[in-house]
Amino acid sequence: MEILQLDFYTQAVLSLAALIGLTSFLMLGQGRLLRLVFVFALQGLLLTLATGLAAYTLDNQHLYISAALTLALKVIFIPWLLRRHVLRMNMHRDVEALHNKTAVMLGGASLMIFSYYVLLPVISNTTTMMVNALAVSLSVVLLGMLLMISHRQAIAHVVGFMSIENGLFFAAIVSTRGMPMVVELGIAFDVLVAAVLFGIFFMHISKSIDTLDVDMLNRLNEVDR
Amino acid sequence: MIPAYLLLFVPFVGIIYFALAGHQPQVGRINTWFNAVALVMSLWLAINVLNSGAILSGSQYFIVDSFNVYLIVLTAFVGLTTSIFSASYMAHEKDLGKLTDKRLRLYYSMYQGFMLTMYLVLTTNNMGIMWVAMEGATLATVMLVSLYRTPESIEAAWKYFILCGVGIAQALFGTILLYYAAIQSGDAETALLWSVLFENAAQLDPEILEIAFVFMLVGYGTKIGLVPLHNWLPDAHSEGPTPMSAVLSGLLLNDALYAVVRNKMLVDGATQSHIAGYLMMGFGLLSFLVAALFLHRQKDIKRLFSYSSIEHMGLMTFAFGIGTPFATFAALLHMTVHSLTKSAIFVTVGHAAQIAGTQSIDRIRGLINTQPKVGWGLLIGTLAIAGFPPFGVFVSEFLVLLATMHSYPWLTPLLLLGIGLACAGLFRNVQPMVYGARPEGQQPVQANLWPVMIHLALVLWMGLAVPGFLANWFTQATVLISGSAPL
Amino acid sequence: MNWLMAIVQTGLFVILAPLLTGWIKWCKCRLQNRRAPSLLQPYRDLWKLTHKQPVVAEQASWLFIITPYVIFSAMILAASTVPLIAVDLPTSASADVIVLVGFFALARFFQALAGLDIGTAFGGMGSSREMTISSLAEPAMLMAVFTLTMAASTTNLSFAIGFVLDQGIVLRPSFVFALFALILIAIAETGRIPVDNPATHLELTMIHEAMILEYSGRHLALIEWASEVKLMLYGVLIANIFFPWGIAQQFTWSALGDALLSIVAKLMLLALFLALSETLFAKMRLFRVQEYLSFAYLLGLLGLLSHIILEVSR
Amino acid sequence: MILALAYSAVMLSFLSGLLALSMRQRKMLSRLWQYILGKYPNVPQAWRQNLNDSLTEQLYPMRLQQLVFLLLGISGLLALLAGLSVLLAQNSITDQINIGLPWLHWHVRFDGLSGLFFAIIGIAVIAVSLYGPGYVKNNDEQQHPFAVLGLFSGLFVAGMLLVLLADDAFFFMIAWELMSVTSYFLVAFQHEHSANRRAAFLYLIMAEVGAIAIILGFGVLAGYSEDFSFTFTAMRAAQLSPTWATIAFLLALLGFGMKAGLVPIHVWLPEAHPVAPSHISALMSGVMLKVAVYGLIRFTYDLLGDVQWQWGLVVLVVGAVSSVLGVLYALMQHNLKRLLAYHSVENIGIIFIGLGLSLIFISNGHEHIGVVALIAALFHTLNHALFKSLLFLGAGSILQQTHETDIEHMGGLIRNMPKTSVLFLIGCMAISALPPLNGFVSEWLTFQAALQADVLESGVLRSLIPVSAAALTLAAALAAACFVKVYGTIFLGLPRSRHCAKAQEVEGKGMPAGMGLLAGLCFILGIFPGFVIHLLNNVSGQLLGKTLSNDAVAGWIWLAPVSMHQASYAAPFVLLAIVLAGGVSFWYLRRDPAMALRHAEPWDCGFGGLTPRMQYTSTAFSMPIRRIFAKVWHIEEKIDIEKQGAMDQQVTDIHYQLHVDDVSWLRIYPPIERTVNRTARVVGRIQTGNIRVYLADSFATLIFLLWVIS
Repeated sequence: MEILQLDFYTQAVLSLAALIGLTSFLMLGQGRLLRLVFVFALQGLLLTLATGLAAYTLDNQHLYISAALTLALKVIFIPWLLRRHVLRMNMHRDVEALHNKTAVMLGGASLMIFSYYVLLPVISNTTTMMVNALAVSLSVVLLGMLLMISHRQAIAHVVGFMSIENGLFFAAIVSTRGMPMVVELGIAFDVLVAAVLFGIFFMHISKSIDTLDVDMLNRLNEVDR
Repeated sequence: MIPAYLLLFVPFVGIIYFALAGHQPQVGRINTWFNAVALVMSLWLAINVLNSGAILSGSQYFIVDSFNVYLIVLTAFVGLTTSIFSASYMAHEKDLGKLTDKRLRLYYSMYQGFMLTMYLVLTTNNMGIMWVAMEGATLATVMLVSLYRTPESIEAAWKYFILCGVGIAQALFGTILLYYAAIQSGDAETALLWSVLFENAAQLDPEILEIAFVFMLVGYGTKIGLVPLHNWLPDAHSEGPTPMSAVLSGLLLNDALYAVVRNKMLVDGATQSHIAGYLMMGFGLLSFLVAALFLHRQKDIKRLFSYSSIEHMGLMTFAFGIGTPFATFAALLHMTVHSLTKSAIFVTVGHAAQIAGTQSIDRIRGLINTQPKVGWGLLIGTLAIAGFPPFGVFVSEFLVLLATMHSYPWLTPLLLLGIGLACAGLFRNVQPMVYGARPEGQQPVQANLWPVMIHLALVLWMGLAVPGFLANWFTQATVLISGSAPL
Repeated sequence: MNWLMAIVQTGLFVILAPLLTGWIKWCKCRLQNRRAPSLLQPYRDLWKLTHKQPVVAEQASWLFIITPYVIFSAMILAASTVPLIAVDLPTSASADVIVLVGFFALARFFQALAGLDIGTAFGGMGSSREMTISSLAEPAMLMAVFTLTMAASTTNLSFAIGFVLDQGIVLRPSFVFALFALILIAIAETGRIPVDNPATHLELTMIHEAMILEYSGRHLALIEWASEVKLMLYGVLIANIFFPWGIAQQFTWSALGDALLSIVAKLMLLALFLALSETLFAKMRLFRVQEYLSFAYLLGLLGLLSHIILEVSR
Repeated sequence: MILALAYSAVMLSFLSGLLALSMRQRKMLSRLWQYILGKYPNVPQAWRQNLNDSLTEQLYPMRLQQLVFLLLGISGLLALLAGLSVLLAQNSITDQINIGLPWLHWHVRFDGLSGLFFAIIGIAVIAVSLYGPGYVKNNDEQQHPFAVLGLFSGLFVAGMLLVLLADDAFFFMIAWELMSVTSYFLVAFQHEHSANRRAAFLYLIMAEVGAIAIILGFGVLAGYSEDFSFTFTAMRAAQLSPTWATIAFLLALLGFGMKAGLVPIHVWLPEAHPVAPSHISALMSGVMLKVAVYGLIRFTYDLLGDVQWQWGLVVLVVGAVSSVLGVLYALMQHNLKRLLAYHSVENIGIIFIGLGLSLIFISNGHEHIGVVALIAALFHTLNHALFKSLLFLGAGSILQQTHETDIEHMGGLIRNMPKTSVLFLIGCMAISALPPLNGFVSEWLTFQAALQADVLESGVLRSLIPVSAAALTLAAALAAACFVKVYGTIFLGLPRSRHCAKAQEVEGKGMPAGMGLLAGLCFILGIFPGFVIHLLNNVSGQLLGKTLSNDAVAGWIWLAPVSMHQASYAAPFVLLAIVLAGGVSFWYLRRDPAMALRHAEPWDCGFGGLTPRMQYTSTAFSMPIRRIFAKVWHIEEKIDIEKQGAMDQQVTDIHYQLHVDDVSWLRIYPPIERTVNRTARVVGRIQTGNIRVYLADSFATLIFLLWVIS
């Protein structure tokens, strides 16, 4: 069926999905850490909105809770944490030079197509339009990995990691109206702990190699030098 | 079902207790006691299951069947013996001034945390919770890997964290797809319960499950350490404190494999094809061969044995992938003997490293002359892990070989190659360490080798005669996994 | 009767052996325009040696002492198994041609050991060369024997000779090859020119003599005698296997007499050939011997193949 | 009853091993003993006294060692009895031990073939345990703990016996590997030398690979047996397609051949055997290789059943090559134990020639000749066990007395070590196949079998078999040359080193007794082969269902494998004649007292007195052969002459260096090692240490798998 026949809310969710995908792309091309964190927070916000809308549409109680969790964690806490670290290690000025940005971007685009192609069997035999957003969420996941691969800053890696979480979360919402409550809570807890641990690690890493450039972390390898 | 809850409760208490009091002198022994209690609980649970078949908790959140109950006992057992070892080991490390009270607290409480997550992974019936627990295991151990705060250890921990985190995220996506497939036909609340999924696996949409399984395999496979997702494993094993390496090798890998197999059962149920099996076989064989090659160029004793872990996990994955009752039985047996043997080896390795004051293979020499028990322990353990009879590893490898010969004869040369390479790779490094004259100024250390002896004795027992009750477990588990009993 | 016969002809063997040597020496001298010693000279030598007091080196061990006896008895044993004038002897049943080779090996083994016993350079040199040559000669010999035994389908000499007799005169290419192979080997094994020179004591060339350099008196006598018997053994082998006609198949005086005459004639003829070749050819270098022996082996092999390919119809 | 004997033999060897462990527990034991005394005061005085002083500090180790070897000896005796009785009883006893896999208990089967090898092991073990105490007496307990040595010796023997008892693949492999692993520890026993460690490593790896090959061989059989069972019974019943049968056979040949030491997979053998303690080398070289032969016979004749002539051809050729190359390599050695080890390669080659012949004849339907060849092979197996153990024990005595294994430093021992020299001489004569000793008989039988080649249809076989037999002759002759060299250099001539000059005869009765037993057997089996042939006939009767023709085994004097008319050998006559002729001439010539020997200086070419440096060395002895067969080795010969004086005419100094290597080693093994290392380095590149690469890896994997799926 066509997007015209859908109710307003679903349309809104779908367009949010598109926006979320866009934010992933923005992050992918972003060399400045502060902006990266900002875009990440933006993605979190969009995710919250999407969750809220979905909750409202399907009037599903516990989606509200998870929306609140998302807001707390992904929009406020983690960005704040990251921002704090960026400022403390005053990396807010330096720009990471990304090699062949365009290629990465094109790769990202093709990833989106690829994820649609992968999920085709899922999407084709379902009636609820919302599931189409599954493709976007998968592409968000993959883009997150791509982000980690293409960026050298540990903080960028964390952002990528978290955006992968976003993607998964979004997938859960659009496909299955969120996971069971226990699981949601568990995931949220894990994300929280992870965020804290990341904070600790930033300190350790910068203490040991006084930079957050992960390319410097290559003592342990199997290559003859 | 009570023992199961207690089993989860004990380490939970442990976390809190050690977080507060983890720095007292007797803490090592207390840790041992916690694990001992857990072992008792697990045995109790096992007896229940043996008497009255699989147990499903009232809330359906926990399931204990013949497949996971023996893994639970194994986990508890290895946890106990390793804690015995870690008591003397950590005391020695503290005397060397490598650790502060704060870190000791962290260590012991996270030890319990890790055990908790392990038990949770094994007992839970909810695939989502299983994922949560698996991620929790990463979080619990990642701080332990960097316990010494050396640059290497931090690097290792970071890689461990990122790679496993990203990997496990894939597994979550797989779980979501699984859930999605499930709620197409069924109630949203119970849809993630493994028991429910397994019952009506036939109704699940095969195509979705295939995709889901790919994500699961990549996700949990990262934790198993399948090549090329294994990169974190040797680093994490080699840089953390040795007891941690022992439990990582002995338990974490097993439980990740356990998760994969659980999912494989669902996928096989849904798609009447063997696709999951083929994927696992491919991964397994690749890991097996590549790890065997890596063994040949190791300079760090703990890295050496972590690669051997990869190799053996590869073999198990391969065997589970074959999927015939025969192979499955072999894989289950191999899980057991490998974790016993490998943890025993890591114990001796820890002492060896303390004797020589380094982990570098080139500087560990003449162990048999310095401290015969450690030297012989390492040598015999290596023999066992290299698959020489009369140790249990031989039995399982024998069965795997024959099962392969039976189902995929053209793959046996590869196995032959791999086993030969692995044996050579291990011994070319181990022999110089145990044999030869005693280096200047190398002194014996205070070592408690009971865990090693017990483990090796058990492995020997399984090599000579797989004990009846264990055989029953394996057979039941085999029936559960592959549908029919071996012969 | 048979046993008596066997013993008698073994005796004949041992008695006649020096005579053969004397005859060869005689022919050689004649061929080289020298005055020949009497045919009985070898007997005189043996007699003289047995009545001299033997001198042995101080460091000589018991092995050095017993060696001559071992060699001598091994040769007598060998002689007892080879039909000289009559076939189907009980003794020849007790050991076939392979055992015969075994006896030679036994004698050679002790000979070489004795050569090493004193610790002089020559002894070692001799033993080393002897063992080398023999180890090359034996396979060749076996090839020749194989050819024969495959045709006769027995390794028992009496039966083999009987087989040849029964067949009458058959022109077998395999036998021709085998004959030449055996002749070459006989020359090598008995230490004649061109492989070894029994007359020389020149350090660099001697083989057999080098091993027995330390022997004297009765020991030397036994060894010399043994080697003479060996020479005769080979002669008789060649003569009786390939040209058995005249050998006695039943024990009547006339038959035996004819046999005796015929074998003497054959041996004289062979000896003449040997003397001729020794006069014509020069001794070859030690490392040419291998080519010589491998040629013998080749002949044996050709004989075998021609037997398999040409003579058997399947 | 018989089985009980066999079991108790195994048990006793286990016990002796465990008992050895108590080497360090003297205090504990004496405390225990005091406790017992306290408990039961009425222990007889004699015991009390005896045990008390055997528990004292200085006596204890010796007593314990004697006890351990006593147990080992008894187990050997029991093994011998069990073997002989089952051979005579001509039946096969089966049994089950309730351990092993849940659905597969250990199956035990004790039949003629196992019985024969039981007997072989028994004899060797008895000899070794007579020899052992004297040999290990002076070991340094700290450097070379007897606890380890005794433990693994016991387990080693037990392992070998168990292999013979096994009647299912699983039990077989367990026992097999027990044998390999324990012998590995024994090889690594003197691990302070890096050479020994290297040897042990090589041995272990090759043992492992061989074992896996064997497992796969069993796997093929099991795959065709009904319901995929590993019992030998099921495997006998299995009907294989010719191709798979051949594959199974080749796998078995590889596996067992690696243990038996066939060229070119023999390289571990000359490395490993010499470095073990001598009495263990005797067991390894004399007996363990035989277990491999047993394995192949069991696998091929018994389990596979209907054989194909191509297999026979392969075995024949491999055997011929091994025998010739083995002896050629041996000739170039001057380390006594290495040399003996290479001779094991040669003799295994001879055994395999016999097996190959029997396979060919049987597959061509001439069972009665196949039986001859099989019996020849089995007989040679027995003989080799005897004289090779004898020689290794002799080498042990020499080593103990002179602290030398390099024969270039020996000489003249015949005067210092009379007993040893006689026994060693018998060993040398036996191994160089001289009548009337046992080695000759088995080789003679092999020849007899080969001589029957003209019954075969295929001309190729008919021409190949004699050639291989000629190779056998060459091997035998070269072996004779080699042992002239060995005996001459070690025992004859002048001592080449101080150690040798003042070496003593081994003290104590044990060591000579052990060697004497073997030497005596070599002699008796040489004179009266009939009895053994009779036993072996039973074996082949059980294995092939065919036996020798009657007149072959009729008399104890005559030995006529095919028929009196074709070939016959009467060892007693030969002995009698030798004794008569020798004795008569001896008596006749020495009757005159005036003819007594006169001792004098040997002739020394006019130089002042003979020195040891004048005599031929072993290298010099084997020089002509080295020249002739130069292709076989990798020879590095270096002569540098230092000259001085006007126009550099005065030679002051000549250095000669010779290094001879085994070609098959250089051609095969270092390349393998290089390849492995190179591949490992290439593979190592995937682990760069950069986390982003790792992420890319898992990313790529994911994408790839997703692509595969959809």
